[in-house]
This record gives sequence, structure tokens and C-alpha cells, in this order.
Amino acid sequence: MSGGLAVGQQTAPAARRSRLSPMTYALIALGALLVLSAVRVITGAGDLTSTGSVQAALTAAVPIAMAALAGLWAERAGVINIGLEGMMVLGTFGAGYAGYQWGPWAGVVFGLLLGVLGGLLHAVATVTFGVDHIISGVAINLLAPGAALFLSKQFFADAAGGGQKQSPRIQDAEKVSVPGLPDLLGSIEDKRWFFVSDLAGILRGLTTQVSLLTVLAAVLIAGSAFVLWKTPLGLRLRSCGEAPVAAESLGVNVYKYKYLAVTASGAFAGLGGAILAVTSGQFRDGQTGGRGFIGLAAMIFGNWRPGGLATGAGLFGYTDALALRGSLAVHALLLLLAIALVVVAVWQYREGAPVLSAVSAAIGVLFAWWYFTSDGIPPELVGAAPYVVTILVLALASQRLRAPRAVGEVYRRGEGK
Amino acid sequence: ASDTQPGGDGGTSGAPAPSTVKVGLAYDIGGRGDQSFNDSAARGLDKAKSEFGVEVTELEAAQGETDAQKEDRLRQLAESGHNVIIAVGFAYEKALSAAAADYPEAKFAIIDSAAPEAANVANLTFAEHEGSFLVGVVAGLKSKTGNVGFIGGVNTPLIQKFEVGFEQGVKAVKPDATVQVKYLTQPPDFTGFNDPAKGTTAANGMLDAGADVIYPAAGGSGAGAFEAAKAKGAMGIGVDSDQYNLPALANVKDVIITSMVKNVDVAVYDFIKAVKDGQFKSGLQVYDLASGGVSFATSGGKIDDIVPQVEEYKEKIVSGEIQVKDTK
Amino acid sequence: MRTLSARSVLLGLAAPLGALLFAVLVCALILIVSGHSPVTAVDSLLTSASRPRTTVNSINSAIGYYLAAVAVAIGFRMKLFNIGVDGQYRLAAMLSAALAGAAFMESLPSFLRVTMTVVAAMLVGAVWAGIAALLKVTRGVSEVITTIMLNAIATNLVAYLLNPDRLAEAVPGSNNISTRPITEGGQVPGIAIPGSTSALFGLVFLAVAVGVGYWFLFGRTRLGFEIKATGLSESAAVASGVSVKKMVLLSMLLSGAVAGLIGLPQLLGSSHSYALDFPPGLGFIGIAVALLGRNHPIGMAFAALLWGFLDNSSTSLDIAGVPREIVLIMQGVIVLSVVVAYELVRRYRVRAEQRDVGRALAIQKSPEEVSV
Amino acid sequence: MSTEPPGGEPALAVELTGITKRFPGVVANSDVNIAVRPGTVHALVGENGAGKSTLMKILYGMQRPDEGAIAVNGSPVDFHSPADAIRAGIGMVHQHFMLADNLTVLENVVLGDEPRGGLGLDFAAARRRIREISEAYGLGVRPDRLVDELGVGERQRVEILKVLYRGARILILDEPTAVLVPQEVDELFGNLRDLKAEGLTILFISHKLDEVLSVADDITVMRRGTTVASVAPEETTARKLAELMVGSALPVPELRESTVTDRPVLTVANLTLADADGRKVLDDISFTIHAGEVLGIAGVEGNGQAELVEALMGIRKPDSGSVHLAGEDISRLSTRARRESGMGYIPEDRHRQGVLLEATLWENRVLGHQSRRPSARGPLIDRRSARADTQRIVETYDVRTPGIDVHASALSGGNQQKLIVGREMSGNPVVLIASHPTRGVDVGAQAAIWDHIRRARAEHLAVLLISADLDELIGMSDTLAVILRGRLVADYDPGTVTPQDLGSAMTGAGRDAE
Ligand SMILES: Nc1ncnc2c1ncn2[C@@H]1O[C@H](COP(=O)(O)OP(=O)(O)OP(=O)(O)O)[C@@H](O)[C@H]1O
Ligand SMILES: Nc1ncnc2c1ncn2[C@@H]1O[C@H](COP(=O)(O)OP(=O)(O)OP(=O)(O)O)[C@@H](O)[C@H]1O
Ligand SMILES: [Mg+2]
Ligand SMILES: [Mg+2]
Repeated sequence: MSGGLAVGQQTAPAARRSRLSPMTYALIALGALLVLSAVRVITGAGDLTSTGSVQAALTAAVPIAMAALAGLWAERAGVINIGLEGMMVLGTFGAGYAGYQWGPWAGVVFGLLLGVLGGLLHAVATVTFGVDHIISGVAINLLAPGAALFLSKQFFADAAGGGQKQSPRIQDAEKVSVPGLPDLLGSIEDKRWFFVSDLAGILRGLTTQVSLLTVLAAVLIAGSAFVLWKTPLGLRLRSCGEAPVAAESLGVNVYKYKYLAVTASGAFAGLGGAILAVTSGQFRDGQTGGRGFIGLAAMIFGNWRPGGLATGAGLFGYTDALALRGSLAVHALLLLLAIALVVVAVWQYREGAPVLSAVSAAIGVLFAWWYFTSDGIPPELVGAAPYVVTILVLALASQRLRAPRAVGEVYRRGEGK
Repeated sequence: ASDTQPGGDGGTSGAPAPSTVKVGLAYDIGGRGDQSFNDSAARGLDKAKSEFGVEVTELEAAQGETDAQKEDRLRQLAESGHNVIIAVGFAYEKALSAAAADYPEAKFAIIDSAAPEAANVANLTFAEHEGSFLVGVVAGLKSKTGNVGFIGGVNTPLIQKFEVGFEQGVKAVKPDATVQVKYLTQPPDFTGFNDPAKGTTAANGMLDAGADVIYPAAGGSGAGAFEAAKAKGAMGIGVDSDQYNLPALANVKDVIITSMVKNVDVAVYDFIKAVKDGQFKSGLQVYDLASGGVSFATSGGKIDDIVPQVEEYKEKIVSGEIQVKDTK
Repeated sequence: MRTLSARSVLLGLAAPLGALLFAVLVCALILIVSGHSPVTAVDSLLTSASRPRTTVNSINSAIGYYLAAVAVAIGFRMKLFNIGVDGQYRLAAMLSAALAGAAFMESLPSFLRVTMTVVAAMLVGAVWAGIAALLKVTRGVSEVITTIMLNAIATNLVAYLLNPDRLAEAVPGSNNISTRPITEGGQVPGIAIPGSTSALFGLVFLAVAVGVGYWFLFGRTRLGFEIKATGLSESAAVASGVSVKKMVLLSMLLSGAVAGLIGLPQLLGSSHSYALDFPPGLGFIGIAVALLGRNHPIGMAFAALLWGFLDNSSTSLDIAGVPREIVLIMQGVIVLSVVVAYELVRRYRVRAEQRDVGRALAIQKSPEEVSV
Repeated sequence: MSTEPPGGEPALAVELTGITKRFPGVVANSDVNIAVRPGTVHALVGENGAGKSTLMKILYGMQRPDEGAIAVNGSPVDFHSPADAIRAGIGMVHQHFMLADNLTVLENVVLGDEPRGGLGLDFAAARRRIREISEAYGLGVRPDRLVDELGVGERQRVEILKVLYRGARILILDEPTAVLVPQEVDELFGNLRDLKAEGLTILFISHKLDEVLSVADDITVMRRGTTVASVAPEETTARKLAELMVGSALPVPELRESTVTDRPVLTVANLTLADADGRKVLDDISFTIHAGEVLGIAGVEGNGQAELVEALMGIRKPDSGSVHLAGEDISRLSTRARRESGMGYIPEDRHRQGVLLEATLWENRVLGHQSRRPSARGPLIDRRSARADTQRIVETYDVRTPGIDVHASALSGGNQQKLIVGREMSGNPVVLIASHPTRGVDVGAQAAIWDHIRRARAEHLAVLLISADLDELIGMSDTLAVILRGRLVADYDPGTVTPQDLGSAMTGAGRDAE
């Protein structure tokens, strides 16, 4: 159902027009960074580009990105996976169970395996029994937390340092830095120069004390892109999400690839949960806090593509980090958004969309006004930043989102028309 | 610190000690194992159980349940012959006032709420703000940067009591100090008490902004804050129980310089004991500094040098010389 | 919307019953494995079922669940996934509670007061859902994302408004914080049930009315037909003169309006104010209930009752020593096994239908190949 | 029977003996026997639902027979999945396209049999291979296009390429010409002859009997699930074949006395429409249809017919131009308003625009009439009269169904089509926009549909007829126009024009409009 209705989407051929050259992307990124540093200088909200923010953003983004990746694998094979949240919960428990006894990596593996169990359950329900994908997912979201809590009481209640609802402590995974770089970049960052320091801060955040789990996640995202788009397995898997009957007619065993995809989906979701637990230092009941759903959103945000979902998760992680680290940066976000909106307005106007241009301009002015007439955002509202930003970005970026054609449909062999 | 001895306004009910004491304890959301006040209550219960050998039943609240369901929980306890019933958390206010009325022979207690008033209900509340004031003093004295941080798990009036008390304490010793404040989530999203990752991020933000002492009143998320403090060589302040001695936090104990101890366990234990000895008192019983219901911990010996100063402030509060605010 | 044949009635019953049986077996297994006695579990379930208070509480819970399910189902009928029901009802409950409790309302006649509250709640719910609808039709933003995001935003908004400086008042001595209590005139009296200390929510009739309205909308009206058609095939609907954008807007607004009602039975029947402990999460339960009841007005009613009963007998299980998380597991198992059973029955139906087609063809053709 | 191979000849390419396939309540195939000689084109004809596709799906391993034996190149085989059949050198082009729109041509072709290089898929090799084949048979397929962007003709060639790519020696083509125009058909047959020349064997299903006669070496006729005859093309005629199929005469839609009046009903002026990339898909279209007139529009698929129809129905908004209905300017009206003012619409793709597969027949009858009697009264749906009228349609249009409460998906495409025609004819419209009204429909149903249109025309219905079946166009139309790249390039008198004239005009080879 995340395919949903096509209404409102531009029916322009998605393929050609969405292909921007790397050069263009680079330029856009550069422009964004310039604006960011400008805002940083004006508002004095150093957190916008500080090492700490970037590190926090990474930590926050990784579990979400893994959930999104899980969604990607399932939906590319035509199976909606609302059960991501539940599978993540299983992952957190698995990580807690193995993590405190045999170390973080055992935890990661074990969490992944429990995620696989969740995935298999979803596969049996949706592929074998042809149950509505959403309801199976909802059921898993009920089952998994219950099971995790049940098990945690069984295994952690009496473990030293554990409790009924939390595992004993898990060692954090190793962190690595690019040798030499941190200090150099650090000194530049402290100079507070326009742009240069900001760039340094961001780079430093990306190269200092990076958890191996983050590296693993990055590798998996790139790897998924390769496997899904550059290998026979990936082609077959995607064909099951686009036109299962056509795949069947060419001798592809659709059931097999759907099972494979949904199981992989479970694995990634479990991994996401495991990473969350390990970086948190323990399993805790209810620790996923809706990250599975955010991951789903990030996947759609990313137009069912690895790069896109990473961007979505990153954006969310970044704003979430800002909101949690302090209120000043979020106040500065107002100005940033205002500028962004005005830019969009101009661009949309030249694209020949006066209405949209006017709307974004109006919102932009509103934000600017809010920024200049206030010296902070009410603390209760700061937490809404990541959600508001996500919606704004989606609303203003022109829509060429395209779900796999057969996503959510129940397939049965020998019944295609 | 309005009234200084527990059970100030309550009258001792002449009821004789019940032949057999059967204790029913209804937890708030989170229940046993929340590393917070539910656990604290559980400790008190366990103590009573082992000392008096009383029979106990523990029931948990569920996310998103209604007053009716809470009321049903209390009634079922009463119906199944429990004559000492303890409701943990202000969420039981309405439920308790309805249930208590129908079981006059049973003795009820509610933690963290002054309501309802009834002849068979004891309201056990805590002066968290007073305790927080003292750890605020500690923070103020210990901070070299004059910049400290408070992390609330969920933005509720209860947690705000910790915040305002803490801030007042800090300012008392360092008037120009900065107190950074951050709540992890807003109600009814209570995941803020269970998300160590958020705790770490928030703490890092404060430490990067110059803080060197963090006071997390955030249940399980606190562990994350302590991790951050440890990584950056800063100090942390425990909450609810003497967290320095909590096995779950053994790895970060060396950053925990003190804890704002909220003796829910004492309150629960006292209550059960009182009923057992026929000493049941109804009405408000404020567990504050004076009565030792709240206190600051010194385990680990990290604040031995300033204990005298802190004690001074304690005396001033007890004597009423210092009035600690409990709301913004 | 098919004419009832004996067969379809029989099948209709076979599915849920068989599924329930299966679910019970699975749960019994879980219990045994986890070292609990299924007998005591079943026993305590039965006792709580026979306890009037629990029954009433179950129905009261079911009222909210049902409204939530209907709100979700309206979206499902045209392939819109409104995950935002949760945020919509929480915001609506909070704001309408503030309105109902406001001082100036006390001068108004009770009926008008309640009506205004209900209307306000529906409006708020509709507006909040409308944001998602608007973004969908104008910008094609997936409602799945927007509603997830709007849930979180609603949480922050409510927290912001539920503040003594704004719409709330702090109860001295209490650690709770709530909107101004709704006085007598603004409440909806419950229906006393003999043997039960808790009364049946007066707004049960509102739920019934909504159910009937839902049935009428999709069974009898043009709007309902057009929504259904859009859900079945957007392209066919367009070719038939249905304005899909209009349908998205209307159905989302309707869904939101119904969502706005979810909190009212609890608010006007029991809580009388929106406080920190006002029950959240009904929106998500609504999704499960809607799917369990297969978007059918009666089906959802049964599903809601089942859900309400399980939720309200968890305490009895707890007392009997059955850990409450097993109830969660049970609910999951039940949902799964029920839909699996439905699916198996559905397959049988399709085959049967084709068999009829086959016969018709065979008869209209020459007799010789009727012999299979 | 001509299926006995004279001694000395090589083993039969395909031999199906006693094949029986039962679906719930339906015998799709009962005791079917077919023998296909290697290196021949073997045609399979029969009415809708006769069992042709099923039989081929069985041969291709997509469905398993309940009884019977299959032998390929003389040796018995037992296929469990298409993979087995492909391994045995069999390839199938399906009745309905089996392509993933969101994948490239290359991906669609190599799927399931990908060249591997290093870690992944060897795109270079695949591209090379596809280019080779494409050139060898003049298919002109571009590997890196998105299938979404292809027209039906090219899609059909991609389907064939898929089969050739797998080095199939036995090709099954299920109604490959249903969507092609004569030139494309000729190209296709050209290809078939080349393939045959290389010793490939071709099984070929079609409803167009003259095609069959022109290309087939052997013809097998199926009827109600079993083979009723095997004939050689030189020994038979289209008429005879039709009689074997249905026992009724092949209804060639011969001309009638004109019922054209001078009262203009639908007047279209300077209609222009550009697509997303600004390319004009409709370029200054103008025409007038009078009461009782059938205007036929011929054209290679993808030259703007679909856009024209959708613009007329108000589904797409043209950039300029006007549409008048009986003098009223309806250019601004919504689709529903246009339908209410008397426009009927038979869409070209029944599954996309015509029916709700998961809704009952009577609900499908309401579709498009939800705002009018007898389907509706005010804002309410009038179930009783809607059902009654559905019953009427089922009877008058001979829709083969057990009742009006079954889902449309349970009906064969042919029968779904009859229901649509009946619906669009109800509430006597003043204009009927009919796209391919008889596509994929068997001869019997065709005749019925034609009759209904004629009767309505006699009662002053104005009809815009778009079809790929030139005989149908010539037979039904009072006026003929040809559309090419979005422009009306030529007018013809159906009395005198031949399919070949039309064909050349459609491909731009012909003389311009007079
Ligand atoms: N998957 C199926 N399930 C049930 N019945 C089927 C199925 N496929 C085909 N049939 C039955 O087999 C009969 C033959 O269908 P088939 O598609 O082979 O007809 P056909 O000869 O291909 O018709 P057409 O000429 O229109 O393509 C149908 O009338 C139908 O009753
Ligand atoms: N997947 C399926 N499941 C059940 N029945 C099917 C299926 N596919 C086909 N049928 C049955 O096969 C019959 C014919 O199917 P098919 O699609 O071949 O129709 P058709 O006669 O070929 O129509 P058309 O002439 O439009 O191709 C229908 O009556 C339908 O009931
Ligand atoms: Mg067919
Ligand atoms: Mg066929």
C-alpha cells in the first residue's frame, strides 16, 4: 500500500529527468554548505556544523537507515513490510542477549538472526499464505515486543547488571579515526572561519571516532545498491516487485526470491535494532521508539533507492541530533529553512510553477519572521523539528516517487493473467 | 518543605493490626525493572516481604490504559483479599478514589500524589525538588566551567520538580552559572525514559556546549548520559536511588559523584510495616529532607570535600530558611 | 455487498471461529512452554468474562477501538493508509477537551455544549488529516510519510498546549496536568449496568451511529461508491468521471473527522479532562482492528470487542500469574491466524465462484463436456 | 489427419497427446492431440476460451496437465516450470505482454538467463548479444530504453527478442498480432519466415483467420477445449475455418445504406496537446461527426489515438482547441459532466479503464453511470434498478455469467467486453467513443457487438471508432480518417479504400489528404 494512489504525482517519465550528473549533485551540496555556513555565522549556532552534531547525526541515522534498507529489500521484491519496528525490537533483544555475554559483534550477529526470524514469519504469512502485507506487519509489531519483553524477563532479570526490562551492559563496538586528520581539522574548526571551519567540522565529524558499526552500515547500503542493480540476483528480485508473472514466465522462481528478499529485510531490520542496542550500551524494553516507522518513511522519501534512503535517514538524523543537543541550533534552522524556501520559490518560479513558488515564498517569509521576532523555539516544539523538516522537503521537492509496480500485491503461481 | 514530619495532617486510624497482611502492589507504566521509581517501590516491597514474610502480588500497568482499567486492577486486588494495596504513580489518582471508597477495610497508599483524600488512603509524596536542590549545590560547587546540564526523560510536572530544584541549588552556590535543560520526549511519548541513545546525544550536546556536570532525571536513558560523561571526562549525578551502587551502572559508577535519592522503597516499606503494626496513617505524608524521604548520596567519596557545605544547605531547607520552588 | 447464500454465511462464520480456535491452541502452547498452566489462563479469562465490570470496561474500550477502526477503514477503502489516526485523535481530544471545559461553555445548555465539543473534535481531526490529504493531491507526497510525521508533530503540539500558560491548569499537589475539568453540563452521563461499578459510556450510541453511517456511505451512496471505485482502480475511476483528487480529500477528511471522535467517549464519559494519562495509541490499535474486521462495519465491531476483552482481562491473567506480555503475543497470534483463515476461506470462495462460472459456460455450450 | 509424419521425415518438433486440463468446473482442454512438424509455422485457432492459451501454457510449463503426454523433438518431457521448457528450447510470447515497465529492455530480456561477469551481471555482453539478435532479425530494439517508453509494436518485438535470446528452437506466439497494424504484421511475418528458414518451429495463435491462412503451414482448430480439426491452409478458406470454430458464418461487416444525417453532433476544432517533454501528441485535430455517422480513425498505435480519446472524454486537458457536443461547448466540462451530457466510452484497455475486476457485475454497470438513473437516485445508489438493468444487459448482450453478483475478474475478457459495451450503450448516448471495441473478442461476440453499434447508429448515434482491425474500420465506418504523429493526415471513402491504402497512409508512405 505504500505504493498507494498515483494521484498528485507528476507523470513525467521518471527515468530521464531524475538523472542528475554527479557534478550537479556536487554543486548542490556546495551551495547547501555555503548557505549552512552563512546561517551559522549569522546565528552563531555553531552546532549546525560542529563535529559533535555530525557524529550524533550519524549515530541517530544509522539504525533508521538500516530499517529503511530493510524496507527497500522487501518492497523491491513486492512485499510491504510494516513490521520493521517489530523486527528491530527483536534485533535489540538479540543484541542484548549475545552482546553482554560475548561482545558487541556477537550481539550484532545475534540481533540480525532474530530479525531473520521475524522476516521469515512475515514471508510465510505474505508469500505462502498470501495474507495482506500490512496486517501481517501489524501482527509482527504486536508479537515482537511481547516476545522480546517475555524473553528479557526470562534471561536478564537475574543476570548481573541486568533487569527485567534491560540487558546487562554491552561493550560498544570499536571506534576508528582517520589518523592525523582530527587534530588538524579540529584546529581549523576552532578558528570559526566562514565555510572553511564548517567544512572542517563536518569532515571531522565524519572521520573522527566513527563506530565500525557505522562503517558497516555504509558498506551495506552501497552493497545493497550493487546487489540489487548490478547482479542477476538483484534483477530477479526486483522483477518480482515489478512484474512477478513476467518473471515467472521466464522461469524465475518468484516465491524463492520473495522469501529471500523478505528474510534479508528481516536481517537488516534486526541489524538496525542490534546496532541501536549496542551503541546504547544495552537492550531496553521499548528502546526502538518508532524508528522502524521512521525508516519506512525514509525509504519512501528516498524513492525506493539506497542513496535516497540514506539521504532521508541522514536528514532526519541530523535534525534529530540538533533538536536533542540544544535549542539554539533548531532556532537557527528556522532561518536556514527560510532561505531554502526562498531559493525553492525562485527555482519553482523559473520552472513555471508560480503557485508553488508563492506558497514556498510565503512559508519562507513566515519562518524568517518567526526567527527574527523570537529568541528561541518553545522547548516542547523543538522535538518536532525533524518531522517538520521531512514534510517540508518532501512537499517542496517535485514528486517523482515511484513505488515498485506490484508492491503489496499477493502473487500466486500459475494464476497470472 | 511545608510540613516537616511525615503524616503531618493524617490521623492514626485506631484500626487494630489485621491478622494477616496480604500486600498488592500496582505499578505505573514501566513496572518492575524500569530502573526508576517503580524499581524503588519494588525494593521496598521485597524488603517487607523478606522481613515480615507477607504475601505479595505485583501487577503492572499497560501503555495507553484507561482509568477504568487501573481501577479494575485495584478492585481485583481488593476482591482477591489483599488488604494492603499500594498504587505507584499519580496516574492512579482517579482509579484509587473510586476503588478505595468501596473497600473501607483495606488500606491503600498512592505514591507521588496528594489526591485522593480518604480515611483509608495514605498519600506518599516526595520533595524531589529539595533533594534536587542539594545535588544542584553539589553540581554548582563541583563544576569548573560554571556550566551544568539537566536532562529530563519526559516533560512532566513531576520531572520539572527535579529541574527547578536543581537549578535553584546550582544558582544558590554559583549565581551566574548556566544550567542547560533538555527533555528527551514529550508526553504521551514516554520512550524518553527508555532511550539511552537519546540520553547520550543530549548529554554530548551539553558537554560540547561547556557543561561538565550532567544530572539526568531520565530513568533508563540516564545510562546513556553517564556514558557520554565518562567518554568526555565529565561528572554525572544519579537519580531516584544511589546509582553509584547500581550493578547496571557499574561501568560508569566512577563518573557518578552523587545521587538524588528518592526513598520510595522506604515509603513503601514503612507503609506496609505501619499497617502490619496497626499504625496506619491516612492522608498526606511528605517524604522530604527533614524526614529523610529524599537525600543526597555520598557513595564513592567523590564529594567528601564539600559534604559539610551541602549539609548546611540541607539544614537551611529543613529549618525553612530556604524555600525550594517545586514549579517554574 | 453480495446477496447472502447459505454457503457464504457458513464460510463467513467458519473463518473467525476456526482461527480463534487455532489461536487459542498456539497460545496454550506458548503458555505451556513458558511454564504456565493454560487451564488457569482460560479459567481467569472466563471469570473475567463473567465479571460485569470487566464486560462493561471491555465494551467501553471497544467503543474507542471501533471508532479508530472505522477511521482507518475509510482510508483503506481507497488504498489510503492513514497511520495518522493516532495523532489526529489525540490533538482533537485535547483541543475539544479545552473547549468543553472552558468557562464560557458552562452557561450553555448541555446538549449544545456536547454537540459543540463533538463538532470541534471532528473539525480538528479533519484538519490534521487534511494536511496530509492536501500534500497528497497537490504534491503527491505519500500519506504514509506525512501521517507518520504528523503523529509526532501532534505529540509536540499537545505537549506545548498542555501547559498552565496555555490551555491547561496545574492541579495543586498533583503531579498530573490537565485541561480545565468539564463540568456536569458538558459531560455525557454513562448508562449504569447492574453489578458493575463502571457505567457504559453514553457515547456508545455515537459509535453505533458512526458504524451505521459507514455502512450506509459505502453500501448506498454515490460518494461511497466513488471512493470504493477509486480504491479498486484509480484509472477506471478517472475514466468513469470520478475526480480522484476530490475523493482523496473527502475520504481523508472523513477519516480524520471520525478519528477526532475516538477520544470523546472516554473524555466525556469518564476522564472529563485531557490529562497526561489520557490513553494514547488507539490509532494503532484501530489499524489492527480494521484489518481484523476486514473493513466491514460488523466485522470491525466484533474485532473491537475481542480486542477490548483481551485488553481488559490482562489484569486477571496478571493476577493468575500469567505475564501480561503473553497477552500481547496472543493478540499478535490471533490477528495472524484470523487473517490466514480468512485467506484460506477466500481462496475456497474464488474457486467456488469459478466453478459456477464454469457451469454457466458449460450449460450455455453443448452438454458433452460438462462431464469432468 | 495430416499429423501423421510420412516415413523418413525427422521427429515431430512437438507432439501433444491426450492433453486434458481441468480448472475448477471448467474443462479448459480435454483430450487434445496436436502434432507440429519441425521447421513449420503451425497455427492454432479457436474462439475465446476455447483453450488455446491454456494448452500453450501447458506446453510452456506454466501449467501442468491433468492427463496426457508431451513430446519435444521425439523425446517425452515433463515440465515443472517454464525454466524446464526454456531448457528444452521452447519460448513463448504471451497473449498479454509479460514485461516489467519499470525495467529496461535489456533487463527484461536477460532476466532469468543473465550473462555473468566478475561479481555481477555482464551488461556489456548482454548489450552485445541483444544488438546482434536485433540486427539479425531486423527487430530494431534499443537495449537501454525503459520499457515504459515503448509502443506496443516495439514491446511485441522485445517479447520476440526475449524468446530468441534464449535460443529457443520452438516459438509459441499467443495472439501476437492482436495489437499490430498491417505493416507491423507484415514485418512480424517476415521475421517468422526468416526464423522458419533457419529451421525454427513456430506455434501461432490468432483470431485473424486471413493472417493465419497467409502464414501457416498447418492449422489446428480448437473448440471448447478440444481439437476439432487439422487442416492445411491451401485446402481451406477463412469462412470454412470460422465454421469449424463456431459453426457460424464469418461475419464480414459489409456496408449498409448510409444513415448519416446533416446534424452535427460532435465537433472538434484545432485540438492540440503536448506531452511532458513538450512534444505534440495531438496536433491541430479538427473533425465533425453527424448524427447517425460512424467516423473511423485508422492509425499505427501510439500516434495519438489514446490521447485524442482521453481529450474528448475530458480525462486529459488539451492545450488548445474546442469540443462541441450538439452545439454545446463542452471543452471545459469534467469527464462526468461529459458522460452525463450523453457521451459513451468504450476504452481500449478494459482492465485499466473499463471494469473494476474486484467488483460485482452490477457494480460495474453502475461505474460511469453513478450519477444517473437507473443506477442512482440523487446522491444515493439505486441498487434495485441498477441490478435489474444489469440483468437486462447480461441477457441482451449474451454475457456468459452465472449471475450479476460474481466479480468481473471471473469473466473472460470477451465477456467483460460485452458487459462494457452494454453499459456504454445504455441510457442511449448521443456520441459513442469506441476504442478497439472488439479487440481479442471472438468472432461470435464480434458480430453481436457490431450489430449493437449499427442499430444505435440507425437511431442517430454518432460514433467515433478507433481500431487496429482495418476490416472492422472499413466495414463499420461512414467516413475514414488516418492519424499519424498526432495529425489527421488523410480522409478516405470506406467504399473504395483498401486495407493496403490505409496501411501505407498510416505509416506515412501514402499520399497526403485530398
Ligand atoms: N487460471 C485459470 N483458472 C481457471 N480457469 C481457467 C484458467 N485459465 C483458463 N481457464 C479456463 O480455460 C478456458 C480456456 O481459457 P484460455 O485462456 O485457454 O482460452 P483461449 O482459447 O486462450 O481464449 P482466447 O482466444 O480469448 O485467448 C477458459 O474459458 C477458462 O474457463
Ligand atoms: N488467473 C486466473 N484465475 C482464475 N480464472 C482465470 C484466470 N485467468 C483466466 N481465468 C479464466 O479464464 C477464462 C478466460 O481467461 P482469458 O483471460 O483467456 O479470457 P479470454 O477468453 O482470453 O479473454 P480475451 O479474449 O480478452 O483474451 C476466464 O473465464 C477466467 O475465468
Ligand atoms: Mg484471450
Ligand atoms: Mg488466450
